[in-house]
Amino acid sequence: MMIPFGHALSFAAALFVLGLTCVLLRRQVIMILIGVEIMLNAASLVFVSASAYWQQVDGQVFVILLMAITAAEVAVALAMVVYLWRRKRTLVADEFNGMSG
Amino acid sequence: MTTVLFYILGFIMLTATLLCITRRNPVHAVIYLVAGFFALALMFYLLGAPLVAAWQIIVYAGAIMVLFLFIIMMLGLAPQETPEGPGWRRWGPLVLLSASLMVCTVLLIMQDPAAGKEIGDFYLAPQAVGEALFGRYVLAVEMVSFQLLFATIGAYLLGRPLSRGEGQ
Amino acid sequence: MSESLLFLIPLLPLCCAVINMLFGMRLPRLFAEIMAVTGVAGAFLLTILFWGYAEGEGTRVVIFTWLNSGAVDVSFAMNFDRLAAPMTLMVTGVATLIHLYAVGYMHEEEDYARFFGLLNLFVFAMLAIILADNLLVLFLGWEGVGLCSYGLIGFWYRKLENAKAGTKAFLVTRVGDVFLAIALLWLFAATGTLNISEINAQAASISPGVVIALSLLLLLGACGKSAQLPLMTWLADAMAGPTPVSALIHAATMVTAGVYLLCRLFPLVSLSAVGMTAITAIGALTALYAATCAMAQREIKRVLAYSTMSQVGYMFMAVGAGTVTGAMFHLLTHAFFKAVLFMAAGCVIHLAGDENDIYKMGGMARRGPVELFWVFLAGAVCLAGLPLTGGFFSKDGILLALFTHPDPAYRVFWLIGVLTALLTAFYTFRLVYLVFAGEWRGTGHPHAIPLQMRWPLWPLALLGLVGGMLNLPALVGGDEMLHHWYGDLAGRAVTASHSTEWMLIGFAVAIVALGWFAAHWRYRNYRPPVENRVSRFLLNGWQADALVDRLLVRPFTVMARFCSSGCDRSLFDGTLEGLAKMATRYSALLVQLATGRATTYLSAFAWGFLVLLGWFLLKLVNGGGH
Amino acid sequence: MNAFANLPQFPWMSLLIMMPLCGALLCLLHGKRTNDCRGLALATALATFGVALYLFVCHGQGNERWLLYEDVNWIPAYGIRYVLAMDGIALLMVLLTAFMQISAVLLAWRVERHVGSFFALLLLLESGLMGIFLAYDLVLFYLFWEVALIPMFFLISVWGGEQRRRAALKFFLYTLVGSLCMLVAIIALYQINGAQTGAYTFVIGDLLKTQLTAAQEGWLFAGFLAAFVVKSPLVPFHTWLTDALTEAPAAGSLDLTGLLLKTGIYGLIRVAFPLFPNATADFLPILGILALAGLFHAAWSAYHQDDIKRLLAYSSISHLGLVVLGLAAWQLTAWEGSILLMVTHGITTGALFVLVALIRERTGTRSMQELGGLWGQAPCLAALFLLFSLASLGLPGLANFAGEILVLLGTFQEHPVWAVVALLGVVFAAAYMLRLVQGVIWGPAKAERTLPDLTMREWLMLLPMAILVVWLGLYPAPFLAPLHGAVATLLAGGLP
Repeated sequence: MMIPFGHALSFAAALFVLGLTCVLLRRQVIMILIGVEIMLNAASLVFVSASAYWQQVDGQVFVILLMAITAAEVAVALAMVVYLWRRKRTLVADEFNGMSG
Repeated sequence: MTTVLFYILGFIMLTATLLCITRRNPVHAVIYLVAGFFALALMFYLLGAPLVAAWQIIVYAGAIMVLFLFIIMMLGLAPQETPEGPGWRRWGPLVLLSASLMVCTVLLIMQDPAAGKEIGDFYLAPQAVGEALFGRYVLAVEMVSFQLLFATIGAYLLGRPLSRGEGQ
Repeated sequence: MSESLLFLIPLLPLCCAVINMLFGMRLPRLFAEIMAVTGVAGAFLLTILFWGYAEGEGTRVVIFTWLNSGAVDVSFAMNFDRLAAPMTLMVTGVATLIHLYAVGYMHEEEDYARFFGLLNLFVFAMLAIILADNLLVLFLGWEGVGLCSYGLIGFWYRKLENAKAGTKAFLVTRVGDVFLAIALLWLFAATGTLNISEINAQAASISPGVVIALSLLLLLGACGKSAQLPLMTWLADAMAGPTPVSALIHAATMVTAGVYLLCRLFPLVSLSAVGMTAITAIGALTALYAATCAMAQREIKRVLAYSTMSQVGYMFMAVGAGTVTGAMFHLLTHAFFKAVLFMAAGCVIHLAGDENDIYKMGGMARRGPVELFWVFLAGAVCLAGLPLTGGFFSKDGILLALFTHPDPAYRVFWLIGVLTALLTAFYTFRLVYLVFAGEWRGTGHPHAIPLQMRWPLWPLALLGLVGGMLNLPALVGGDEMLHHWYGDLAGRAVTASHSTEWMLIGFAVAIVALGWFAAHWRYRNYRPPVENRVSRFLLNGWQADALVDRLLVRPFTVMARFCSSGCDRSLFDGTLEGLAKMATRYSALLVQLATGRATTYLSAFAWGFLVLLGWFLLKLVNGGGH
Repeated sequence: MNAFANLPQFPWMSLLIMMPLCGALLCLLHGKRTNDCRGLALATALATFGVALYLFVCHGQGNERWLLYEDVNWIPAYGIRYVLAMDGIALLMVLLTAFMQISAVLLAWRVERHVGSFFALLLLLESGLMGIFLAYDLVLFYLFWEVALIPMFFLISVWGGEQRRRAALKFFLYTLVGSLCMLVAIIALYQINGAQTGAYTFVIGDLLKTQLTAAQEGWLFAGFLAAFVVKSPLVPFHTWLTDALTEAPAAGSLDLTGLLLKTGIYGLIRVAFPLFPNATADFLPILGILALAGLFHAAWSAYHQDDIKRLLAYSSISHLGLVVLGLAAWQLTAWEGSILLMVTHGITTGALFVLVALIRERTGTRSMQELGGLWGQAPCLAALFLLFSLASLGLPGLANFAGEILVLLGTFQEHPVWAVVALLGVVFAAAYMLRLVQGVIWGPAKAERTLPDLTMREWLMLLPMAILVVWLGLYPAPFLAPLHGAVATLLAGGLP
């Protein structure tokens, strides 16, 4: 396969920025979480391509660990979403401003 | 052949993601995202990581995204989100921000001498990954497993019925 | 008896004082009274018993170490020498009689334990001054006297004026004490010791300038306790205390402390001509000032108070003229007749039904026991300096010493002394006439005078009259006993030709006669007091209190308010609170950034990320691609 | 490895620190049973005092640099050692602490809220104070410095008067800023010394030999000074004290004025002066003038107060001004006087605070406007009030005079003008103390009330203090004796 390393990284960067845009643009908690997932996948792409570039196993190991952690994160995050929904009957992030100074 | 395929998959992935983040209906968004993740899984395969590709489909596209879908449907969120306020005023700067971030990042990546070098042929059998995981990285695996345990407990605690006074 | 038992002299009153203060209220009243009297009487007897130890160089007894640190090594030590012995005898003797008198005077008072405790403590403090071997012990007694006067003047504390008079006495004398303390520190720095005899021995080696400063400081210190000119305002107010206290303060103890101090340190003080002149000048001015004030007073005890001030001024003049004998002689005779006068005045006030104003008395000679008139008269003639009384000889000795002083400037002081003698005779007989002559003008009902208040007057009156025997001048066939007793401590020997002495005596007699005549002419028949500006000025002691109030007290209170409110509250706390308020205000701006919305934080994060990336990019571009 | 191999004797000093600490823990655990807490606290205080007294009697008269020394390796990685050292000065301060603590515990007998915590904090405070007086390792010193700070903060903020929050915060901010400056200086000194010798250590005795440039020395000295001057407190860093003393609960005021203030001055003597001799020499004149300014400022301010407690707070500042003046004179007699004055001031002013608390308990007020005529109502109380007031204004024969006259005698040798000016302050002391006495015990009784006189417990608090006040006034020699060697050493630069 003859792809420059930079191109793989650029794909990852584009994916990351898309995820970031989602996080910033969308107002619903669940969409924000989806944005976070996209960004995590961008990271995975970087790891995998780096693994291939240096011909090492470590990158892939990290991606697998990352997935496990993501699973944990999503479990807690979605539980929180449910909890928030039950408390406020809304998932618009701006409504949760209890930390306002 | 694989090179072209890689680029095609890349663009599919980006398009699907773009569609995902612009959908008003969360269900649609998740569906598009699953499509994007499939493309990503194939890219992983092309980059010599069959095990990761398989898990990407099974864990991510399969389990996690279904979990999202499940929650969305359970809460009945369907097409609820409506843009409020003037559209451009709100997302114009953000799109500009994202665009410039992207440009900066890509420029930075391209500045690096390693960026021009090509990724060679590489294939890592699942066995090798398993050996690494349960050999060198066994401690990390254990830690992650604990994390999963804690997450389970946390999710359980959060999921309990609300006690009186907690709800609005 | 062993000489180490000398310390019993001050210890006896101290022990009685402590016992009375701690347990007095639980003991039978009689026991407390007897203990108070025997404490002082015991000290008196012990002094007689130990008299022999005072001869020669005296006897030094070290009791125990008080302070030792580096070069400082101070012990509780006493020095029973020729100067101290007569003074001790006088103080304990007079105080014994005053205590007896007090038993009678205070027989209706319920808080007797405090009274007798303080009275005994007073005697102890005075004995500490007299017997002190070093300046620090002297200072202990010095302050102790101030404390006791504070407690006793304000004894009837329920009237706030009394408590205030006590506080005033303590404070004003404490101002004097500061000067004494400075002298003490300086003496220690100059000689390396606080022992009085060592200081006197080393006095000649101190540089003259320092000696001048030291003698002036000692003078100011003495002024405080002896109520001399700048620091005299407390004495007249001190009359607020019970009469035995006035007697004790004025006759035996407190006011004579200053004179005694100057006599103690005479070898040092006499080295400085400036200091000696200053002492004489202060004495002369005070004598005149107090005599003028005494002429206009209306309260019997205030007249006596000013007369005390005036007589102590004479003693200062004696010290200034260089004759310790003269000062001590007058001190002793004055102690006798002033004690009589005060105690008799107490009886008079009792008879007049607690009336103090002499214009509301009169006819006392017939109203009370007849002996009262005679003892009062005995005291009065001594005070006025009627020939052949004790007061006459002692005062005459001082005037002679002033007149014969080699420095011609002392003639001026002599003149002031003579003028004061004239005024003294006048106001003394004014008092006698207003109180005892004429008809009763008062309204009060007389109290009975108990026996204990009567008979202590007799020995004192007798002593006052014959007190001249102590130091009868050679001119009239005397042997100058006191002068010979003091020996090398006596200061300058006063010598004059017989004709000069006779002339002065004649002059003095004429002066006294003139004063008496004037009083006789003016007050033989009662006339109501004249109210004019001069009399009011004199009545208020030349407005000294108002002056002190304006010059010292008011600036002090203003400063106090400034420090407390101006500095602390406004400046220090205000600055800090201003800082705190500023911080709060600026933090309010920052708080607006914390909207509490996750999206705001995230976009801020993204913008920051962009800036970071942009910066990296810029660095790459500038750094030439790497 | 036997950690106790280099301990020649029983660790008495650790015992002094640990006993109150254990007592505090037990009090905390038994917080519900209030009577047990009281008894426990009293027993702890008494036992600590017993140990201190034993040390004073049996170890007080040695001639060595240290009467006792304990040295254990604590955190070797950073060269932090557990070093306790006791010289004559520390011995006196320890004895004073243990003595005052008994009164503090007895005074706290009537506390109603959170009894266990109150006693625990009180004992923790004692432990911290003991540590400050004994620590000879800078980290340990700093640790105890903060340990003493925190209980006092809670004592004020929980059990204090109406303005307690404000006072506690002020106290905390002032002292914390000071001590943080000290922490920075400690670390800097550690680094400088370590770089020079290669052996990183916090032990004061080893740090004495550090070579410092003038600028370094000045800055480091300033860091330590910030902590000590605020705690002492010198004008103009004193306003926290008046608020804190006024608002603190009675036992807290007692400890604050009697002990905690002394830590600042003790820090100067034990840490700042020996470590930075050159900077000290430059700073002494300023210190003397600050002390004089404080003496007068506080005396004046005291005269203007109506609240008795606030008046006493200012009188404390004034007295401590004299103490610092003695130190600034840098003379043996003056130093011994200063240290003696610290002790006597602790007792007299402490006793006055106790009495004010008792008066407040009985009459419900601390305002001189509303008080008066106490002598007729509670004569024993009034008599003791008079006694301690007289001691406080420096009457010869009572405790404070002994210290004051030594300070003045010593100061006069070096700086006659300072001594003379300070003497004027003595008159001021008389002015405000007599005003206090006049306002409280003389005059007509303001309200018709019968006040109970002293109870047994109150006699137990005050009688030892009264006896000590007279004893120290007449025969301070036993308390001066342990000082001679220690002060001479410190004046020579801290090295024997």
